[in-house]
Amino acid sequence: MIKVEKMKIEQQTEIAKNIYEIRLKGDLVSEIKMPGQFVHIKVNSANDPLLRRPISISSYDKREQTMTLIYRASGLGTRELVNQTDEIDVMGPLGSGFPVETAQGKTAILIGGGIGVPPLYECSKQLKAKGFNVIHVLGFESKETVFYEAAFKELGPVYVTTADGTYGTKGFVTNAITEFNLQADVFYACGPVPMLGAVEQQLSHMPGFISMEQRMGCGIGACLACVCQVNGPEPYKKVCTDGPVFRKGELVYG
Amino acid sequence: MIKVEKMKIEQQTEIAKNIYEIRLKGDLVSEIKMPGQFVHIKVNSANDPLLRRPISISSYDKREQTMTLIYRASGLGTRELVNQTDEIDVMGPLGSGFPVETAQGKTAILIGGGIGVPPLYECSKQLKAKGFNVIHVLGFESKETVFYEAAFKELGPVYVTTADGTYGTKGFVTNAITEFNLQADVFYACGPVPMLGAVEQQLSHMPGFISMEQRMGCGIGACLACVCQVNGPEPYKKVCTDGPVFRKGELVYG
Amino acid sequence: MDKLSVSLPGLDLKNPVMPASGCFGFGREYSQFYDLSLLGSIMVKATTLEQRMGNPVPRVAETSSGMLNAIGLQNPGLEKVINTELPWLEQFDLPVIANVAGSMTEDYVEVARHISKVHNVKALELNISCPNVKEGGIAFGTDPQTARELTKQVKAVSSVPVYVKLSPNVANITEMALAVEEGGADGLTMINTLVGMRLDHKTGKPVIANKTGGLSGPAIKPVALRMVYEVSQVSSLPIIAMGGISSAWDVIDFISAGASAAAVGTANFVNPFVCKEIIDELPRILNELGAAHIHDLKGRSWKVGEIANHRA
Amino acid sequence: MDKLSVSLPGLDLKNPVMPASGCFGFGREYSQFYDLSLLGSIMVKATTLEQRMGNPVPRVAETSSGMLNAIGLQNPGLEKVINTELPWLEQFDLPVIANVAGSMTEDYVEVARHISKVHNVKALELNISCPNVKEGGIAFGTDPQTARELTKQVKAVSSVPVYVKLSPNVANITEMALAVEEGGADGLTMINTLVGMRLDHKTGKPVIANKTGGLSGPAIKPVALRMVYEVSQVSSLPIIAMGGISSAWDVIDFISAGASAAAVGTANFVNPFVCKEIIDELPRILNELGAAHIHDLKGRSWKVGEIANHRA
Ligand SMILES: Cc1cc2nc3c(=O)[nH]c(=O)nc-3n(C[C@H](O)[C@H](O)[C@H](O)COP(=O)(O)OP(=O)(O)OC[C@H]3O[C@@H](n4cnc5c(N)ncnc54)[C@H](O)[C@@H]3O)c2cc1C
Ligand SMILES: Cc1cc2nc3c(=O)[nH]c(=O)nc-3n(C[C@H](O)[C@H](O)[C@H](O)COP(=O)(O)OP(=O)(O)OC[C@H]3O[C@@H](n4cnc5c(N)ncnc54)[C@H](O)[C@@H]3O)c2cc1C
Ligand SMILES: Cc1cc2nc3c(=O)[nH]c(=O)nc-3n(C[C@H](O)[C@H](O)[C@H](O)COP(=O)(O)O)c2cc1C
Ligand SMILES: Cc1cc2nc3c(=O)[nH]c(=O)nc-3n(C[C@H](O)[C@H](O)[C@H](O)COP(=O)(O)O)c2cc1C
Ligand code: FES
Ligand code: FES
Repeated sequence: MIKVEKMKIEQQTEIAKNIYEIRLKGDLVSEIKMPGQFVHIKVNSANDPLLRRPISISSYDKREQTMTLIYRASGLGTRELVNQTDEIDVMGPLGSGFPVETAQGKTAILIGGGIGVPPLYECSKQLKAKGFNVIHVLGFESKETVFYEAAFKELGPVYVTTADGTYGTKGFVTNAITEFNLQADVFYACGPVPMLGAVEQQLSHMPGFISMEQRMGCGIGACLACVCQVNGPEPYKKVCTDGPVFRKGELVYG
Repeated sequence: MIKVEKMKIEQQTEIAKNIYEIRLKGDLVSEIKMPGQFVHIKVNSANDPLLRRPISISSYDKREQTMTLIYRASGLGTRELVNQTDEIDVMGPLGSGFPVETAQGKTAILIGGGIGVPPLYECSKQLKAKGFNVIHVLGFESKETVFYEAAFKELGPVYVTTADGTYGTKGFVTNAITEFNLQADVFYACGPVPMLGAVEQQLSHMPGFISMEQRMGCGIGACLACVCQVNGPEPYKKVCTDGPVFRKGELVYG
Repeated sequence: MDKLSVSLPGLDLKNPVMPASGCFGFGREYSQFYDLSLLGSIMVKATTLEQRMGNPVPRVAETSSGMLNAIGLQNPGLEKVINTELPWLEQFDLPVIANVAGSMTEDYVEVARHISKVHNVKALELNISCPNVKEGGIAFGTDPQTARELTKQVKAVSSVPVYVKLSPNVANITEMALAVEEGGADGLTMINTLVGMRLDHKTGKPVIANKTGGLSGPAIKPVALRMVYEVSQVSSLPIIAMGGISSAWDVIDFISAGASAAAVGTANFVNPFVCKEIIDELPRILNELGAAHIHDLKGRSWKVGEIANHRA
Repeated sequence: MDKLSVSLPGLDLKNPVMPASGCFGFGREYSQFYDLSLLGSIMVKATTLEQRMGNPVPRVAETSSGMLNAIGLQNPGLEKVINTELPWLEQFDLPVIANVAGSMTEDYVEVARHISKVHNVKALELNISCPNVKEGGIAFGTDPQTARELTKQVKAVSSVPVYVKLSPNVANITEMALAVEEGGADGLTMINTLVGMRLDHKTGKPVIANKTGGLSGPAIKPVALRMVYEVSQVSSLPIIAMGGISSAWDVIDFISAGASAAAVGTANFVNPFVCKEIIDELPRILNELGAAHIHDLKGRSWKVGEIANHRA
């Protein structure tokens, strides 16, 4: 069930340049079904910014009723979110995430770009718990925006790339996959759309799951703002309800 | 000189129902010329609420560089002001206040209605310091919104009225002036416009000064939002620069 | 509850609050949050003769106290709406207002003819004002003659009363209102969105793929209120008002301006419970204002004298 | 500083930033905050033939991300403006744009004839769009023929270039722009305010004594931007844009939409330093965008291909 709840802000920290980790507590956590789902956040009670902001659930703890989000403070809304200290209006959990329960194989590769990295963390934890070997390829802009490298390392190998070469492999996630000749049975990817397209091409030989982004209104499937083009009889699917996670091959890249 | 300054919020307390006292510290205080001046406050950095809010300076301490404002949290802006804890964007001091320096006589009566009471406090303190006997008539809605009675009592007698009769004299400030047959050489009044009109009529036999309210845009005389009708060749004066304090007889009451 | 009941052509409403078209789909999604039978009515997403894909993405952008949208009337088409969406709504005690759109007069007429025969459709809302359809939608909404003519033709085939949805993108809103009144409209709904745009800072290009979009939300409320105020004084048609409504006080404002009922659009995205919360809140406000019925406040912004009793 | 210099008919501007008419008086008040010579230009308060008292109070009301005003063109009249206000501005290195208003064509023509002869007045801004003047101001702004005719007559007597200020309260802004271009306008300024209103919750009556007022501020920026985008693609006249500008990025947006310069209105009330701060900030943004001159960004929202070099 989707809840709308004022969640308690237990902690908020800047973990890399303009990248914030926020831990929230509330009943809503009980409703989370799978990694890769997201929440829709009203950053304050004002009319400006007006709309909610979609942010992925990075990890969650059902016993503690807490979840952690990681976001980049860039625009009006996310910058305002940084100022919040007490509680915050959250709608969720939303969408359908990474289908870890039905995952097949022995080795999974998780590929994240920038603020696409967060939802992969819970995904990796759950795959690891299922007995998978997990390999991570995490792409960032530059050294100062790298986050969660250590956390992922606890689960499995981590390959970091930076676009400007200030840390790890210079270039994109696809460069690291080639350079280190990374092999797996299934992939999970989240990041900017060009990255997703490149990854699908590069890893066309294995099954995979892709988390999409799109500008949203309602977040629950009513306004038709967040559609993406798919292969099949229905020309569009909605990122907020049909996604954000899609099966490899489903999406049509413009 | 008018300053625009992020002033430090030293303290903020609810002193009566929905009535807040806030103490601010900053250079701006050095510029205050007289009691009855006001400041124009941007309650947050958002576009909504958009405009600044005019609030009178209730008292100030030049040595400490602090000033105290008292406001009623009623609409969008003042309710948002309550939430501020750190610093606040203040423009001021603005307008021309009560001309205490040139005051003549022995006894002054200060008449305030609701959130018109605050600027009279500094006015009374300065009159008292000049050797005046100060009498105060303070009108409120009801018992729970009465504030600063004790503070004024330290300066001189205080007559409180409440519209609903839950405290002090039932009725308006004019009722108390009649009931207690209050006499003085000069009056200073601030409050809702109907009160000001009634006071001018009742005290037509003595000189007096009246602080007006009007909706404002700029607060500095440029936008012509805040005009009030006056007797004389120029049909209008601006509350923000020509006032807020006017001489008895100057104003035309609609 | 009788404090809130409102009777309009074709519509006997428990209360004057309903979601605005395009902001509530066909109700399915919001039925997760509360019982839709609570609503006065529901204005469903625009229906066109054939299925529409809508516009490319991005379709929405945020602005100060507002949002832009260019969904482009994506909908499953008349047949699917009649066979799937409207029957699903039958489970609720809820009169439906069907939003009818098209590119040419013939499209409107065909959709209206069929959809007006569906059991739970109690009124049509003629969407002559959608700024996001290129082929002519906008022309209907800004030219009085065309609007009158279209209204006439739709009225001729509709089995239920016809409300015409006015565009705010005109110099003279009363002229448009009077034109569709002449055309035989049973009511007005107003306003649709203002045409606006937002640019991406880096590229300088429009954020919305369709370039321009329709501006909705609190930012446009002052314009909507003014238009309802103007039209309600010259037209005898009842008005269902919308434009930036997100609280019960906003509803009171529009009723005071002269509307008979109010619709909530963008605010549903911010707070999925908003319509229910407004309906719960209204009686308290009526008490505070000493109004026995919400229509005692109708038009008080321009009516001379005291609050009238609507049943007097 | 050359990154920002802009040359327009009658106006050689150090930079494309200026306060909008009515939001900066005749400069006196804001000269307390910074040296007005920093500004590109100044659009002074509307001047009419005779002194005007303006409207009763309240004259302003706040709305979501916007404000309504109905000042009603209060001003000391042509003679006093020429003898007192404009000479005072001579102390600054500052070309003045004189905002000309009136009720009838004759008024406009008379004011234009005389004010355009004043030494520091380098251009006129024909205010055909003030929504707060009842006698006909609004008609000029929404009827293309009338607007063209007025422009022609003012052009015939003006000693300096004439910019016409367009009203956004029209269905077709390009039609208005082309009409005044035909009338001989040298430039456009846009937009004036949208007509809106706010009601008092308790009484249900309009907050503003004039009932309706002009909506300005960030709320209207999307509409203003769209109109500049549309007009700049069809008219060859330079545009000075306004509507919700409160930051340097807002200026960039309007230049990207196709404007040549930008004016700041309501934002002055919020931050008296805003024009200066924008001027200080612009060079940094140009660097960030890799633009050698601000006009390299002009019209990039609709221009095909790469950033053009404006001197190429
Ligand atoms: C399903 C999903 C999951 C996401 N998860 C995360 C996450 O875990 N961490 C994170 O930092 N970001 C995440 N994003 C992106 C995040 O939603 C945007 O960065 C954020 O909305 C930008 O808001 P702003 O206030 O900073 O920017 P503004 O420029 O003020 O935003 C203006 C409007 O555009 C929308 N918008 C702007 N950029 C984006 C974008 N990239 N995607 C979608 N909408 C956008 C905003 O939501 C808002 O409506 C996710 C997006 C989606 C769709
Ligand atoms: C010179 C002056 C001194 C004042 N001193 C005080 C004071 O010391 N303490 C205090 O509590 N109040 C004072 N006021 C009144 C105070 O400015 C308003 O109560 C306040 O602006 C209301 O803002 P809001 O956010 O609560 O209401 P909203 O309803 O959100 O206000 C909307 C708009 O209307 C304006 N407005 C609403 N009511 C008034 C009003 N009564 N007067 C002027 N503008 C108004 C607001 O400034 C804002 O622009 C003073 C007003 C003036 C003009
Ligand atoms: C995402 C979105 C989709 C819309 N779709 C339609 C539509 O299909 N038909 C229609 O008549 N109006 C449509 N509208 C306009 C709304 O019904 C309403 O008139 C407008 O948004 C103003 O109300 P608001 O400010 O409460 O949103 C849409 C608005 C939005 C925001
Ligand atoms: C208080 C006020 C007074 C105004 N007076 C005038 C005026 O005298 N002449 C004019 O052409 N425009 C006038 N305007 C309109 C502005 O010049 C500007 O076109 C409009 O406010 C939009 O810009 P903004 O959103 O930056 O304020 C006035 C606006 C405001 C807010
Ligand atoms: S955001 Fe509204 S349908 Fe997805
Ligand atoms: S508030 Fe602008 S002139 Fe007084």
